Amino acid sequence: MLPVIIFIYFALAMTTLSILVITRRNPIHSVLFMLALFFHVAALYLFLNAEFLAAVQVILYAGAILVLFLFVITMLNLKAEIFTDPFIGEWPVSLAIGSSLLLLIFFTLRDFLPGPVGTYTIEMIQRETNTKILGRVLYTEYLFPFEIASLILLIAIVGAMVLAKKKS
Amino acid sequence: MTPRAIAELIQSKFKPEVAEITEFGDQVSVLVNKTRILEIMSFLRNSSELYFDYLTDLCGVDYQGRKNERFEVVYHLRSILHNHCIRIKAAIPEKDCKIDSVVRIWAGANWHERECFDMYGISFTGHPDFRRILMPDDWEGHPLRKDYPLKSDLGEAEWKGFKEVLETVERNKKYEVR
Amino acid sequence: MLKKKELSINMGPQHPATHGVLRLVLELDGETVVKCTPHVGYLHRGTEKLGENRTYPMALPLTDRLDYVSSMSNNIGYCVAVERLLGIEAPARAKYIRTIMAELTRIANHIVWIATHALDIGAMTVFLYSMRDREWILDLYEMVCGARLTVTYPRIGGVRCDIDQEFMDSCYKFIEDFPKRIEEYETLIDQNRIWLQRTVGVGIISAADAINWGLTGPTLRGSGVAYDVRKAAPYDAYDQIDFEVPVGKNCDVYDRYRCRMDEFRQSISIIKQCLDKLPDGLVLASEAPPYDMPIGKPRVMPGHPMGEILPGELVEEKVPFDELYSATEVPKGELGFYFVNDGTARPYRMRIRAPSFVHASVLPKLCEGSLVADVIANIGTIDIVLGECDR
Amino acid sequence: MDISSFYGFLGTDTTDFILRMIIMVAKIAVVIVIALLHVAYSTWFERKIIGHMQIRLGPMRVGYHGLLQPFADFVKLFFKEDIIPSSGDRPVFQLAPMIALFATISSLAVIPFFNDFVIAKNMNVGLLYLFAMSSLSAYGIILAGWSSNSKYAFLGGLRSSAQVISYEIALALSLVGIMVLSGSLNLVEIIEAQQKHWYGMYVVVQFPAYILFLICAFAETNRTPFDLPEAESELVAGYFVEYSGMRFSLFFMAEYIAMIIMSCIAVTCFWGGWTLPPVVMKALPFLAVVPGLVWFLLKVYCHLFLFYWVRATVPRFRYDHLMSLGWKVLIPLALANIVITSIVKFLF
Repeated sequence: MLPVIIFIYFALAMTTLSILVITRRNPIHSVLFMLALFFHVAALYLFLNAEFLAAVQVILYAGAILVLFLFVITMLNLKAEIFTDPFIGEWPVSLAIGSSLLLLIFFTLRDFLPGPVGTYTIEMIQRETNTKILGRVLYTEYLFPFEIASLILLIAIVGAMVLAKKKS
Repeated sequence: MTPRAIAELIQSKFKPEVAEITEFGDQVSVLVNKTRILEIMSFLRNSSELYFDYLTDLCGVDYQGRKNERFEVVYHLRSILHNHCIRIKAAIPEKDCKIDSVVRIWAGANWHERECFDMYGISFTGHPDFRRILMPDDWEGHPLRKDYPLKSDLGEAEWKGFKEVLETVERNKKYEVR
Repeated sequence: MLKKKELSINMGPQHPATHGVLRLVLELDGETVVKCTPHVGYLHRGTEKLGENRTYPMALPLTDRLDYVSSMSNNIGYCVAVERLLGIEAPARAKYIRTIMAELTRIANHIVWIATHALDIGAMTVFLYSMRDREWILDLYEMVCGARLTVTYPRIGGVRCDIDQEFMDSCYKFIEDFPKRIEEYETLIDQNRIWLQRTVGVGIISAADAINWGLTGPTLRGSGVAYDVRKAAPYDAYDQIDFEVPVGKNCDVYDRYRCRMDEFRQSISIIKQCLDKLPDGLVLASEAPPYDMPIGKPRVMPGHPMGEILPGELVEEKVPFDELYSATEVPKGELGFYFVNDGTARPYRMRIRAPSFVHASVLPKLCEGSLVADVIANIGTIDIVLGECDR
Repeated sequence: MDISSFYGFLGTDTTDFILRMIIMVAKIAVVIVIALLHVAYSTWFERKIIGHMQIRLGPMRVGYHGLLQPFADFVKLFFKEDIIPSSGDRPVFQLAPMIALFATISSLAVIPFFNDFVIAKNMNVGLLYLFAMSSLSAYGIILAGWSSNSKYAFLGGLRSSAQVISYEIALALSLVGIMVLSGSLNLVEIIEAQQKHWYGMYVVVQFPAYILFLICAFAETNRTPFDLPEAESELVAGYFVEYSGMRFSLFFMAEYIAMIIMSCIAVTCFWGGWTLPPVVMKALPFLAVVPGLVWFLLKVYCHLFLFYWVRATVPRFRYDHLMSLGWKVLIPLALANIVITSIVKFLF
């Protein structure tokens, strides 16, 4: 029973936090709610026995990416943004589209089937530790997608440097 | 070169401009007309035999009581290369209280001229950043003039800035924690 | 759309690194200083105006308050100027004592400078080491005149009282010990890579620019110009003393630092020579003006009413005013006094050419285009005291 | 904490769960209280050490040789007025020091203080958890800088965020060599792995990584020579310039706990934690009677001493030098260390 209660708490909290992130006028407050959201996501990873992912979630998303967000936002002059209306004029339309999408997801959810149990069962992960398994999977089975992903990141880094250097 | 020789050189070069040459000890001052001061100064700065590359000091003096030329702007020049110096003085009447700025020749004159204006009210035309320097921006009068009162003429009354401060204190009394 | 706007920062008048009440308005683009506007005058006490309303001996204590870090040098500068103006020759012994005092003050001043400069750059220990050594010099002051900060020890025409054997012994011991202390400072910062990174190539001002801006003292000599008033126009006993003027090469903060460190050693050698050569005799000239110097009548041409001008009355003639500009090399640079004398015991005009004032004016040139951290290094390197800057 | 076991017993035995929870809370309370006492005395230790290095005495008035000074400071800070800038962002301003303290204090959960004493014992990603928490402490600083509505605090916050992000990478990379050698991210297992070698300390084989780690640790904790966010001669006090009283002391505590945490990581990963090298134990067997906590604290305090020593010795870096050191020197060196360590491990 307790796990279900905890899961319900996390699910509700994450939904609320997401809504708070997009409705705050002050971007700094949005970032703070986003930070809380990331922690809840990390906790959900722990439920899935993926403590490595949980830690990486906090290090990368909370510790690096969100800090960079904050870094940029603090440099903006927020005086005007704070007083503008948080909703754009067409918000009823957006609401309609959003809720219809939500309905669609809700109906498809009925056909949800748990996948077949693969090689990496919970028992095996506990025995071998999460990190080791993840490393093995990434560098053997999914080596090619992994390398592609790193190449894409490299391109992004080079692009950022080109853009930054252009001025001078 | 001796100061005397420098003074004579200036006199020969700018004959009508030089009003007077005085000497005290081993120092010589040359009193010049203010109209061509920039020309004289650039000559002193640029001619190879004088080469006054160094403006030691620039200040004003108030000779209150003189009929025409109440103020003098005094330039102390030195040549680091030749190790000689000279004092140039430009007389300035009270009615036309301005002179050309020498900041373009010696960058160091910048603050000295501002101070001279602050203390004596002498304007320097062509100065890049002409403001008061030592006194507050809203100060009235020029303190080093001889007719500037040594004591407040307000008597027992307070200076208006001080009064404003007192009023602010009075207003903020209600926030005090008792 | 987003607009780029410089961040303007008010550095001072209350700020730990502005050495008093200097206020710099910095416009920052990130960490880079785009514009730097110094504001001075927060410590303006009207010393020149005060001097014009006091007799020459009475105005002497005012000079203590100019550069309160090296008050003895200001006193000496003032006394030398008034002696030249009034035609008084100080006795040889007094001249030597004044030279010793001036050099002790130079050391004391440079100690304060290295202390604050290093503290600003972040080396805290140098600060406490050097303050320990400054204490010794202040004790020496106390030994000769009883005061430590605002000494008023020199007098027009000499010094107030003679030095005794105890002072001599203590002084000898000081100049013997002090070189080791300089090495102590140098071990902490001289070859430290962070110190070098913070100072080498920072705050560069070329020799021509430095002269053009009117810089003096070690700030000018760091740019490689060997101009020193002690050599160019000797006063006191400097013409009988053998010393060198250290100059820099790269015109940066580090070279000015090296210059001042070398001046420590030169000052020690000067003090040693003076102590060795110290002649006997009086320490105050017989014609020295007394404290209650009579004010006297203004020297005027016959029939000239300059002395007692009535309101609204104007005169045509020129009064024979004496004018004199006298410069001395104080630790911070050239301290000049320009006197206009009308024959009374009060200066008609007393102008103080303060090195700090000139040096503060060069800050925008040094700082613009550099980083915020370099502003701190630059304020330290020009060695200003706001008491002197604002007068 | 091992979540799966947590997950497993919840449904079965509630009393056991409650009992374990109570023990856990007690452990946490003990660790936090002792850690805060260490913080209090590490401030005293710092002031004494720096004082004696700078030929002065340090605190002398409160208690014998100022031993009660930390408590006097605490009382003073506790009763000081809590000033909040009127135009600042009030909730964020109040939250920021708590984030800073929470982030550092929660790192204590995975530090093995002595044999078998860890709050979260089976945490398999102990090191990653530490990195996560130390990167979180940047939030406290940036938010404090921003919410104070002061330009000095703001600049301090900006500098700090850039610094923490840059040095975080080098810090993590410098420990990858340790992970490769020990084959684990669990701090207890890292210590046990060190015991398998005769030298018993990875600092012997990972000396360059140790130096890199120390440099990054100084930068992460904003200590001299990397104390740019709070450079008092430039930014007055940096990000906490507007803070007073208790909120200020929260930042202060966070900084000192961060120093202790960094020392603990260094001791655990490079100096064998609470253990002594087997070769020493073999030569001097009587040392076994000394409890492991003593060795651990001794090693930690040596590192703290190093923090203080450096603070008394060197000047401060400039911002651009700091960045170029981090990105152009430390990160490539750390990467090279990983490559060399992996090759050596693969070959032997």
